[in-house]
Amino acid sequence: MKFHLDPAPRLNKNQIAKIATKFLKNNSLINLGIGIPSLCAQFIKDPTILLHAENGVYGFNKFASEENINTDIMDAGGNFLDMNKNMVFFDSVESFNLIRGGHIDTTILGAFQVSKSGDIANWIIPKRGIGSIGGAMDLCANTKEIIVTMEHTTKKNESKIVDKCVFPLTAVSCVNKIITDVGIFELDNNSLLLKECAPGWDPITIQKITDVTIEYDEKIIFMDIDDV
Amino acid sequence: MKFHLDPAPRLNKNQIAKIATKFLKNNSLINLGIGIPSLCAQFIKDPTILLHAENGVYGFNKFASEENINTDIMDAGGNFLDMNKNMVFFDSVESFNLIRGGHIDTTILGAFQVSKSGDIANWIIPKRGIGSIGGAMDLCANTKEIIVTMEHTTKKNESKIVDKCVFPLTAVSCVNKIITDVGIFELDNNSLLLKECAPGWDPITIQKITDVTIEYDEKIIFMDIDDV
Amino acid sequence: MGNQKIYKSFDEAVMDIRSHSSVMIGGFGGSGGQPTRLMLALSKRDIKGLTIIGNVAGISETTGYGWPKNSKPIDQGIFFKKGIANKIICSFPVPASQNPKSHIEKFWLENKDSVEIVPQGTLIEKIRSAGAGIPAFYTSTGVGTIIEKQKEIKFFGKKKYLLEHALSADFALIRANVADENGNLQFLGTSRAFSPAMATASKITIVEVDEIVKVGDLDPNNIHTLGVHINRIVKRRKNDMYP
Amino acid sequence: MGNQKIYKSFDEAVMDIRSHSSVMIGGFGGSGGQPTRLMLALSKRDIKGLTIIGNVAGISETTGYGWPKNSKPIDQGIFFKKGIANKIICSFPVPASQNPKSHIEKFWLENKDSVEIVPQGTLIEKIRSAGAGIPAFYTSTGVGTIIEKQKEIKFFGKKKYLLEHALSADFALIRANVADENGNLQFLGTSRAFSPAMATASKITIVEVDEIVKVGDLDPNNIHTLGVHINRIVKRRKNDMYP
Repeated sequence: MKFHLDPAPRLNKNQIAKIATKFLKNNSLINLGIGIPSLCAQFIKDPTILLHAENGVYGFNKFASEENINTDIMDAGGNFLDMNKNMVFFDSVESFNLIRGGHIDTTILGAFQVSKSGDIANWIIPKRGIGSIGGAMDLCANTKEIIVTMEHTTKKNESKIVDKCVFPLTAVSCVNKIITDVGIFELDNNSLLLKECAPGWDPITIQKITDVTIEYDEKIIFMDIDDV
Repeated sequence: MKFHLDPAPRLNKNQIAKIATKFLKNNSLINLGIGIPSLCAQFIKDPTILLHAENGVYGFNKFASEENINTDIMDAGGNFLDMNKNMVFFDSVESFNLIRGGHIDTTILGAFQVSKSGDIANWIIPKRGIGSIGGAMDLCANTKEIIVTMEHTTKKNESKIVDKCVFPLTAVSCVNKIITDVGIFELDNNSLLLKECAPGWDPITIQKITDVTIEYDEKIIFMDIDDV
Repeated sequence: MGNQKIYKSFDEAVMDIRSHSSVMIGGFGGSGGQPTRLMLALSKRDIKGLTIIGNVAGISETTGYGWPKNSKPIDQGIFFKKGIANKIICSFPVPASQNPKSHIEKFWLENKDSVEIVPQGTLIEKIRSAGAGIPAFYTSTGVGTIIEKQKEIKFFGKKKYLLEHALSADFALIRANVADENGNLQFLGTSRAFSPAMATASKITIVEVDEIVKVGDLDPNNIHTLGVHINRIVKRRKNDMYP
Repeated sequence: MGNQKIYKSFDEAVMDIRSHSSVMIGGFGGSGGQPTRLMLALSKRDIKGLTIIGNVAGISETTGYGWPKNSKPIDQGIFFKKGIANKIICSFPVPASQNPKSHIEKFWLENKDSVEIVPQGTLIEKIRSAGAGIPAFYTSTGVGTIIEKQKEIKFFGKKKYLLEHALSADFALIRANVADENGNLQFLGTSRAFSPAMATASKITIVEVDEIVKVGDLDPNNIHTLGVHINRIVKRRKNDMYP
């Protein structure tokens, strides 16, 4: 996605996903949403990081090849998984005890909109139909840390970081970090802090495509093209 | 226990237990309390009746001999059990889901007092100390059918079937049937119905040692000495 | 117990499911944990007005969700296609990409009350609560969202929670890997999902399995669903057309 | 994960349990599921004011409950005997026969608030709720009894229920049969009891096991407690004096 105001190419989905993984901690239990977040798995090299899926598994690391499918081993996105020795299985009650009980350290998921107060809308665009909540409300309301990965703007170039979400909410005041195709943001105390700019981008060009006032300080990082 | 008014010997504990078992249904899940109820196990011959213990097992049928003890296989009374193929193990959460969820068909337990409205007191005699609830409140509040087995009177010859329990309650309005050493009673709509008299006993002699008015009809059964 | 719980056919096992019954469908969504043959048998019944309770509700037929490539996905949409259901309680009824429309979406367009969406963790806990004798519990899931509407709210400390009620059903159709003749079940992998909780929360639970073994053949320490919750067992034929 | 969770000694594993901590003790009561060696290690610490949470609380030493004949029973009374605990939350603190008095009863005679009795099913569900992120739930257990005092009451239909709150702890000491290096646990028989729920409800869970195996050696379908809940593992020596 490139618009005439863009000073440089925006990051692609894999780049966004790769950046998100650098914030994951040792010995943590992680839930990855569908879309960009699911691309994170391939960049996680720390064997102490365990991936959790709502349907009752953690410890998986890759999809099964088509000739090696076991329909009893799937992730929450409906993708069949390869077995590895870290994997364990459990039922949905226990899976959501992990989520609701605060045992998931970080959830990375996509969003239609995120507000500066950390509200997230990611389950329905009303004019498109019924909508699907799945595990998103449980994850957003109960995970210790929420990282949103998304494109910075819609196809119509509207800011997805907003003062107040227009779409129905998934949860309130829960997002800690937003990683978009132009930068890395932290949400803190109703402020949008720009921490890193994508290669070729700077706070002023990012502000131009963002509906919320961006704050930043002298420690702001300008990503190098070789790092992404 | 025999008093000068007794027209005949009272039933012993094994006889009370044996009588209780005749009310158990096919394919039912049963919890037996400590004391007289625990004696019921030996009289249950129907293999479709499964015995449940709070600590996480059902399907057991006998205690282990001393030379054959496995400390990982115990009932809730602290008795070690022999394995058999019907036995399954689970944790306390699932064990009390069975109880609280109404999956136990019948609980047989002892009592200090039972009131004519079906209240039961069986966990504490305050002057004796702290008291112990264990699983009794859960069982009494949630089992489909409660059968109390007990001696009809205390050592001081006081009626244990009372208008209103003096001791702190275990649960209210839950007892369906009382089997004592002098007869079989049903509690229904605040009435104490005498259904069967122990050998040599009759409604009038039973009423003399009972603080609640006894009702009975022409279908009342006088147990034969050979049946108990 | 002998084998009184074992039924010879899927049709026979679902024969007494009447109009307007509520029916839980086990698994998560996708082919693995889905009781596909029991669903097909039920879909042939001449009844109406079923309420279906299941997690991922009807997206496999249109998107292939959770089915191997080159298979013919069947999902809970079948009950709406056949016109025997008029209500579904689920967490994920539509795919991320909206076309083509599923049978459930088509039904919903004409009957907006026919789909009740519940957050997945709340849905499974409502079902678990029904089986566990808990009439209601509090959760923070859904606070500040459309889910909060008409719910009782309570603060514990400074945090806000919603009161959610138990959800039971007349029947549960589930799939497991193996049953013994007492109905004790074991599942494989992620095919367990909603099934164990549903088995505790319904009046009659019917299970389709790949294998039936003698009592005592399963490790008593590793029973995933206790036999007391299972009423009927039907064995799947090897190598039929569904995974 | 390697073996970073594995501790060499019971003493080392409980070294950071401070005065006034709350400590859950796993199992049911009796020797089978009890973390006897962790309890002995903790009882030697020079601390005070512990709150102990456990089911059958202190009757084994006086009655032999759940211990083989000719063994020397140890129970949760040890913390009161050593003077390091001043509160216990449990369901069954005294034996049916009251003599001789246990250490917990002796303490209770002087400190009537030191023993809080909770119905067993409510106690395990309170602990389970803490691990499951549920701040409170309703139950009919205890309605019309002393347990109802000062509890919030709510009717569902015509039936009366009590509101019960989640119960968490700083530490849980549990016993399992086998752990893998990731902390995944399997229990045997009735020794499971309160331990899996306690592992989810405490900040730090420490397990004593008979055996430690490599990751991948346990059947991934039959893990009773997930490794993410386990912080420290200590292996019991074979043939020591306790069962």
